[in-house]
Amino acid sequence: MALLQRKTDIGPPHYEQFLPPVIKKNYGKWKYHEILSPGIMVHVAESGDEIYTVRVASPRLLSTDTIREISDIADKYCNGYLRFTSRNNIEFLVSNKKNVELIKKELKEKGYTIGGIGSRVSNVVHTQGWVHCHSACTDASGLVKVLMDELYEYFTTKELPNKVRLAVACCVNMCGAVHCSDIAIVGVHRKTPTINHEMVIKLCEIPTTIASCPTRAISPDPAKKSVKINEEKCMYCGNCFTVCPPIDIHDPENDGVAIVVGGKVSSLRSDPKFSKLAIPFFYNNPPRWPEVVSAVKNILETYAKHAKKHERIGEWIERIGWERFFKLTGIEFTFQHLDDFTFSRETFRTSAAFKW
Amino acid sequence: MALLQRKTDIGPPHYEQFLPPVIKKNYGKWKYHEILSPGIMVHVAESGDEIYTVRVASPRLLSTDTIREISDIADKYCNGYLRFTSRNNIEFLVSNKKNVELIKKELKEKGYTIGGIGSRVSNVVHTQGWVHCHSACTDASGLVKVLMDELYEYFTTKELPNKVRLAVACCVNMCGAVHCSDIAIVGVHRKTPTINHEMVIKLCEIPTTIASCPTRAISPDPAKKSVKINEEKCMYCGNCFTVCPPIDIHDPENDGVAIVVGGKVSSLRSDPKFSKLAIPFFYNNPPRWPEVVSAVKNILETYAKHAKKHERIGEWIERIGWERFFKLTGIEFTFQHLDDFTFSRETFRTSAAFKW
Amino acid sequence: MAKKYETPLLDELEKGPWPSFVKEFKKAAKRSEIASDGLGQLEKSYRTKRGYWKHGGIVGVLGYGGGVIGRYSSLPEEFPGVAHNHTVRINQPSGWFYTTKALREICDIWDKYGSGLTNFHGSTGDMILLGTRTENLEPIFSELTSRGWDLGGSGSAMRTPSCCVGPARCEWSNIDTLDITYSITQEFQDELHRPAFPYKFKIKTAGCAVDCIASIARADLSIIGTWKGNIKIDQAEVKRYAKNGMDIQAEIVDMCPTECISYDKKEGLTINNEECNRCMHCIAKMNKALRPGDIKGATLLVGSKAPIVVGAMLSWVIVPFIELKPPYQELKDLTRKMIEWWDENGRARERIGEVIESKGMRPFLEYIGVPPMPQQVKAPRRDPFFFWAKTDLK
Amino acid sequence: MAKKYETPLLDELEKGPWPSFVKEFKKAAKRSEIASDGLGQLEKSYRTKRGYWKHGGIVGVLGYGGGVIGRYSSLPEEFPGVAHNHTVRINQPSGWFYTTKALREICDIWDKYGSGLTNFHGSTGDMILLGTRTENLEPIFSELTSRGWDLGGSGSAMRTPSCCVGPARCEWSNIDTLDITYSITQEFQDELHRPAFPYKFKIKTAGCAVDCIASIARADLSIIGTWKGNIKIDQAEVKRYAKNGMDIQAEIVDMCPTECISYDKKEGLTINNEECNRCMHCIAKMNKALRPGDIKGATLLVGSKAPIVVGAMLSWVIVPFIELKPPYQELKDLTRKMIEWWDENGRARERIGEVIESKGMRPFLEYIGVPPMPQQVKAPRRDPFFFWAKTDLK
Ligand code: SRM
Ligand code: SRM
Ligand code: SRM
Ligand code: SRM
Ligand code: SF4
Ligand code: SF4
Ligand code: SF4
Ligand code: SF4
Ligand code: SF4
Ligand code: SF4
Ligand code: SF4
Ligand code: SF4
Repeated sequence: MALLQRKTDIGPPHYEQFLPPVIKKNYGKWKYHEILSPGIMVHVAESGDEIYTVRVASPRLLSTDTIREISDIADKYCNGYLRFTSRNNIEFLVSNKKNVELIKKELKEKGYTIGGIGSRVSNVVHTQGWVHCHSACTDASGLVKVLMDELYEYFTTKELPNKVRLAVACCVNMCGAVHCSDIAIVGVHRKTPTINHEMVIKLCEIPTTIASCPTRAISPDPAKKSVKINEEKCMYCGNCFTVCPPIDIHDPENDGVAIVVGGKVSSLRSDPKFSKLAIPFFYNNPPRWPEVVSAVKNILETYAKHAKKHERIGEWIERIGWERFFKLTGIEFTFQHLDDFTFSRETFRTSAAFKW
Repeated sequence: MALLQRKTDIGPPHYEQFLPPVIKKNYGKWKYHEILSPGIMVHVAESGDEIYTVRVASPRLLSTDTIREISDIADKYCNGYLRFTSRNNIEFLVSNKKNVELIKKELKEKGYTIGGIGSRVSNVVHTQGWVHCHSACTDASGLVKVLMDELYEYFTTKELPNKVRLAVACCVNMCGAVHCSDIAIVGVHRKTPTINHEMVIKLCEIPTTIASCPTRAISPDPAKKSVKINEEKCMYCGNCFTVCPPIDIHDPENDGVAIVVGGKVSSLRSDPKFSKLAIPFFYNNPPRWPEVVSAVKNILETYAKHAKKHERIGEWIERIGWERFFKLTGIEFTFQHLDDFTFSRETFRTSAAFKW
Repeated sequence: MAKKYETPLLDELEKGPWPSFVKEFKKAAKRSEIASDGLGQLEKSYRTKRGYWKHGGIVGVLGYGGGVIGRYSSLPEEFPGVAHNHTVRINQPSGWFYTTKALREICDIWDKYGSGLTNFHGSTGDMILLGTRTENLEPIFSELTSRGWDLGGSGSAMRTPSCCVGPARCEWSNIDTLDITYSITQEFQDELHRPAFPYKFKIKTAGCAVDCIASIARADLSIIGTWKGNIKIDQAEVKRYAKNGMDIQAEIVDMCPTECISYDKKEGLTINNEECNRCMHCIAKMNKALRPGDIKGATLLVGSKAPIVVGAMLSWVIVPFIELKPPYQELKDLTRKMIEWWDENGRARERIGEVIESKGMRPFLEYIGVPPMPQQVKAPRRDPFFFWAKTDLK
Repeated sequence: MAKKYETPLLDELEKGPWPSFVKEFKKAAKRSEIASDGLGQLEKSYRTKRGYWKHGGIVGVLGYGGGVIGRYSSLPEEFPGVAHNHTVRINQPSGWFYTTKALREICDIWDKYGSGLTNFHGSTGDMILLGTRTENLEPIFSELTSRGWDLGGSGSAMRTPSCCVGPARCEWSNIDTLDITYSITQEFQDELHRPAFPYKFKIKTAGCAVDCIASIARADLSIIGTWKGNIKIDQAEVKRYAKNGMDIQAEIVDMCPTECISYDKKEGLTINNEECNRCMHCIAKMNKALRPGDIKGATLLVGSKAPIVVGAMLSWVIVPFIELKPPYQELKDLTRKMIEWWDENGRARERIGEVIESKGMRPFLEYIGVPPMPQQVKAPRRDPFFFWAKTDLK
């Protein structure tokens, strides 16, 4: 057993040992880059040195088999160097220009998907879903798969006015960056949780449970030595369930997903923005959620058709106005779209100027 | 006694009887207008008829003597018709073009100030102040007088990029439209009110008093059968004083005024806007508040110098950024400028893009 | 009357070119003790930097709960003339049009019973008679009403509605602001004179989005005229503007918030009316060349108010478009429904906007029977804590 | 291992061109019961439309309070392989650079002790090993640490910091994102491994305002590189962009948020750097022609997070400009002060941004010793309820 070598608090290995030599040499001295194709770019250093990046789609959920396979490829063409991106793509770091075409060929042969660079859809930031999380209202990996099957060409070839960042989170904890994505899917509940009072007594701290509720819907139920929920106030966030599992929020009949749009995090042109509600609900329809996929596609393509070059989805919508967004996409406006949370006041229209 | 004729609920007299014949004839059929000079405009009807308006400044607080005097003038040149504007100016309605020069001459001779039309400063919307209100932290009429003495030419002649709406309110009840004005002065307190407990018992309803506090600073003081105020939470709004006068908010040592800027109500170009804090405090310095006057003038003239034609103050500031506004005006940025009320979150900067 | 007080500080405010309220005070003080003692007390305020008025309590006229603001000096021994110093609010005629005859009538009454000081006008719109004693209120009221005038609102009541000059002298008015205001004022006489609401309720009417009455900032119900259909363009006049030196590209095209205007020297001005949000900028700045479209109506907005207690609010779009023709029945019915809902749901001293904010827009809309529309929001909600009514779940 | 479950629904997700996570599952399922039972349970979830995982409770390795997410099936009889299904979070190297040697090392350990399933990477940045039993945690930990790897954060602790690729492969990075992240991670090892905060605390570092790590949306402390000084222009390259068909007026000039760029075919591009807010648009879209200025540093922003409980937040500018040179002492000290203040003022499960919002920005700034600056706000406050400290009154 290797247990003798157990250490603590050593932190991650130093990044330097993982950098290809050309990067070590030109670290901090890159001059410009050029996007050569939807999945290949070159960065040129002040020294004239170059590094080619070949980006490949990843389902993020990888078996060790696949990791070994990409390692083999990286050994062959990248001297054993590669990286992952902040959106979970794989980047092969090719120092030798000649290898670019070769690695491309091999990747294609092996069925890898090259793309995601430039003004297009890149990989979908997402979360655990039914694969691993107790909190999930839907499955994240499945939604990503069916979405990207449909939007495949927007990753590999087609151009859009700007980058479109997609995300999926399986509950309102939003472990993905759903709250600031161009288009995102978030799992939602729609009914007040059921309470297993006996288990509450055993497993939960009542004050913590009460405090966990953002809308103050939970109050003590002294008779039952448990808690009760005011249905009028509950917004089904599931926060109570996280701190007190016997308050079960799951309800296959009423759980599903919402689509939010228009978020961004970069500061280019306009301030970072929160995503806003586009469509409040779809029933879970696994394995391929066709209604959700076509709704996302509709939004994406309406944007592609109407936005100016370099406009992100949120910028486009703010320019044309949300009333026009609903008209162009044909999405129905419902009571759910009207904010009723803390900042509702700031969302109501305070101007006589708007479009029909 | 005329008491026999007492009537109730008759409402105001019908407006029609007060309209000059040319207005009655062309009611709703005006075609265009032209601003002939800073205080004179003509409206032309589809019929070709014209009505000339000669606008004259008013201190709003008028003696019956003055009302009789302007009535005499209106009789002479306007067939006895005149009106007041929503900013309390007097408008002489001249149907006969020939009378325009004559009335102008007489008004000048009698010392009236003609102006306020077009892209300039018009009259100052204001409130009662020490003249009449129990709630006042300052005097409104006095501030208006000293401001307009200084900005006189911006009413009578000088042009600005657009209209500049000034307002003065003597307390945060803001009976003027301070909260949406280009530049406004608002009376503020700075210390927690003092409580006369004996009188509280006599005069005040405790629950109403507690409920009146926007920051929940007031709580019952069962010992004294009165209330107490949490100094940390009190924002000196004076609301408690209004519902319960023995909680006295007045404090000549610490009362004064703040200047807010950038509000507007029209929907032209951009949405109506709230005024925002420019300068948190000036001591009351009657009779002429010189520091306040020069601060307002500085803001006005910085705007005049830098804004684009047709930009309102708030539009100019939003284009250049508040950080630039503070730099250009040389106004110091203090802790008071940082919002700490309900919507503070929405005022904090959430972008890496800002100016030095 | 002889001069009663030295007013060295206020005298400073007789200097300078802007009309002086102190001069007005002095004129009235010649005849009225209220005015002269008011002046004396004001001088003292200028010296000590604080006011000396007491909160009014309830004074008024028989059968009315409002229209008079009670005011007493806290120094009645020092300034007996203003021991009582009440304000009488007279409901102004729509649009503040007067004949000199009418003005003199008011002056006569006021010289007889009051200080001779007025405000033309108060911020809500009333004609304000500034300073009288309790015992004069009934006589004043009789004289006024017998001559066709009535009191305005105060307290937790409908307040005196007011409006912009509108069709009387403005080419942009999409609605008859004066008539609407008159008609509504008559409709709500009882509510105006007998406070029975949770708090005040103000109505202001503007003929277009220019909003010369600032309705969007200070009316519980803001009625703002608007139109559907194309902006009318007179290309000859466009040319004239260009000739007279207007930089049409910079002043009009580039400032259009929806980027829906284009200009070409030859073609003239083109507007993509589909995208226009009717902000009024181009029309206002080129008023001879451009005119609003033909289908006239109004937008109803609800909820604006001054900052206390929950912070200032602007009015929110509730009904994007409504036709307004006499007798304005739909408007009146809707207004009553709004007030009813507010009355049922609001606590004392809560304005309607505050109640909508705290109870949510949905119950309000459902009660008054208006469906959700994207025109009601700047943007849809962000945080995904949607509420589902039982009826929303199938 | 033989195929254990029919998965008709999941099989549908092997179809289509995008890489299939089901295929990954099946690969691992060939060798691992955890993976195969995981697949079985997932198929059931797809059938019944609900998850079957239980909240984890506390599992972990000796001396650490985090780094492992405990997870149990709620159907252990039906799917014994995932009765335990814990996640091991491994702190990734800065910028997610790896050698294949390192990757294989991890794979070897994981094939030995776990499901063979991973996430490359988790949303916070960790390498995630997905699915193992409690008894394997200590061995895995020993194998990892003996080879130079350590666990990442979980629970109410410092979380694994992460960063964009930065100077390693990006021409715009104003700071050494990789080194800062490494240095900070080492500095806060104790806080990372032993949860003692009110709630989680995340740090993310981006080299510029493009923010390729989304730090402004999901980090309690967002470090974003920036510069002072003029944007460098290569006019020859500007010409080349024009020649290659870029509409510089539309794509660059008209999209500059501060309107500080002008372009003229002859003169080329001119930037009024005084007014530039360094948004990165022009640089990003003309990267060969434009480069950031020379004085490098960073903006520190605080407070972003996901919606629960008070709604989503973006980070707020706290320190507009700070130089960041090794050993980053000022940054570390400031970070400690921020955490200290949060710790003293926050309740359990309150993120730092929530505490700042509820206690006010002022006490926070005063505690960490940063003065108020207009750069910290989009706009100053509106409602005039200013707070005055005793020290503010003279
Ligand atoms: C590799 C990566 C950083 C990393 O450390 O992993 C990266 C790399 C680059 N980004 Fe990024 N960005 C990466 C995530 C992001 C993110 C974060 C995210 O998506 O969660 C953002 C913010 C998105 C947002 O605003 O919501 C991001 C917004 C941008 C932008 C801004 C686009 C815009 O106009 O708003 C640019 C500039 C551009 O494209 O012109 C940019 C530009 C670039 C450049 C050109 C920077 C450079 O000079 O090398 C790099 C390649 C461009 C490309 O992929 O098109 N990168 N980039 C990330 C790749 C993710 C992926 O696999 O697709
Ligand atoms: C007489 C009056 C209406 C009334 O019923 O009394 C009025 C009358 C006109 N306004 Fe107004 N406005 C009047 C108060 C307002 C107000 C309300 C206020 O100030 O409280 C506003 C909103 C201010 C704001 O947004 O904060 C107002 C914003 C405008 C604007 C918008 C300016 C802008 O670009 O934002 C215009 C259009 C313009 O000037 O191009 C305008 C245009 C006009 C026109 C040209 C309309 C017309 O075709 O007749 C009128 C004369 C113009 C002038 O005075 O320059 N009027 N105008 C009010 C005169 C007040 C005064 O004595 O100065
Ligand atoms: C006379 C007038 C100011 C003026 O000099 O013109 C006025 C005077 C007073 N207002 Fe006002 N308000 C006046 C228009 C306004 C306006 C403007 C408007 O109506 O367009 C506002 C802002 C809009 C709004 O309603 O929010 C306004 C917002 C307030 C408030 C704050 C209400 C709120 O919900 O925030 C109070 C406080 C209160 O109601 O207790 C208030 C209270 C008062 C009181 C009654 C003070 C009190 O608490 O007893 C003042 C009596 C002063 C006096 O001694 O005469 N007054 N008040 C205006 C009424 C004259 C008229 O009838 O025409
Ligand atoms: C694994 C991961 C999602 C993923 O698939 O990548 C994840 C998974 C969980 N997150 Fe998360 N969060 C993960 C990144 C995030 C992020 C994104 C980030 O860190 O950049 C966020 C949004 C940013 C933020 O922190 O606000 C995030 C916001 C939450 C929240 C809401 C926190 C809040 O203050 O609003 C919770 C709820 C909680 O803490 O109880 C949460 C809770 C959870 C828990 C621990 C569920 C729970 O309550 O026990 C999930 C465990 C799932 C599982 O079974 O494995 N997770 N979580 C991510 C961590 C992997 C890693 O270490 O790299
Ligand atoms: S988003 Fe919710 S369900 Fe999904 S991983 Fe995060 S906490 Fe779990
Ligand atoms: S689901 Fe959310 S809103 Fe509903 S009771 Fe639980 S914590 Fe409260
Ligand atoms: S603003 Fe305040 S002090 Fe002035 S009149 Fe209104 S309530 Fe009175
Ligand atoms: S002054 Fe305002 S904040 Fe202070 S106690 Fe009175 S009501 Fe509350
Ligand atoms: S609001 Fe419109 S209609 Fe009324 S006066 Fe102003 S510009 Fe004319
Ligand atoms: S009214 Fe406003 S939005 Fe419409 S065309 Fe004119 S400027 Fe543009
Ligand atoms: S954030 Fe800036 S420095 Fe970092 S990778 Fe993106 S563009 Fe480059
Ligand atoms: S960085 Fe942004 S603000 Fe600065 S010049 Fe470029 S586009 Fe304009």
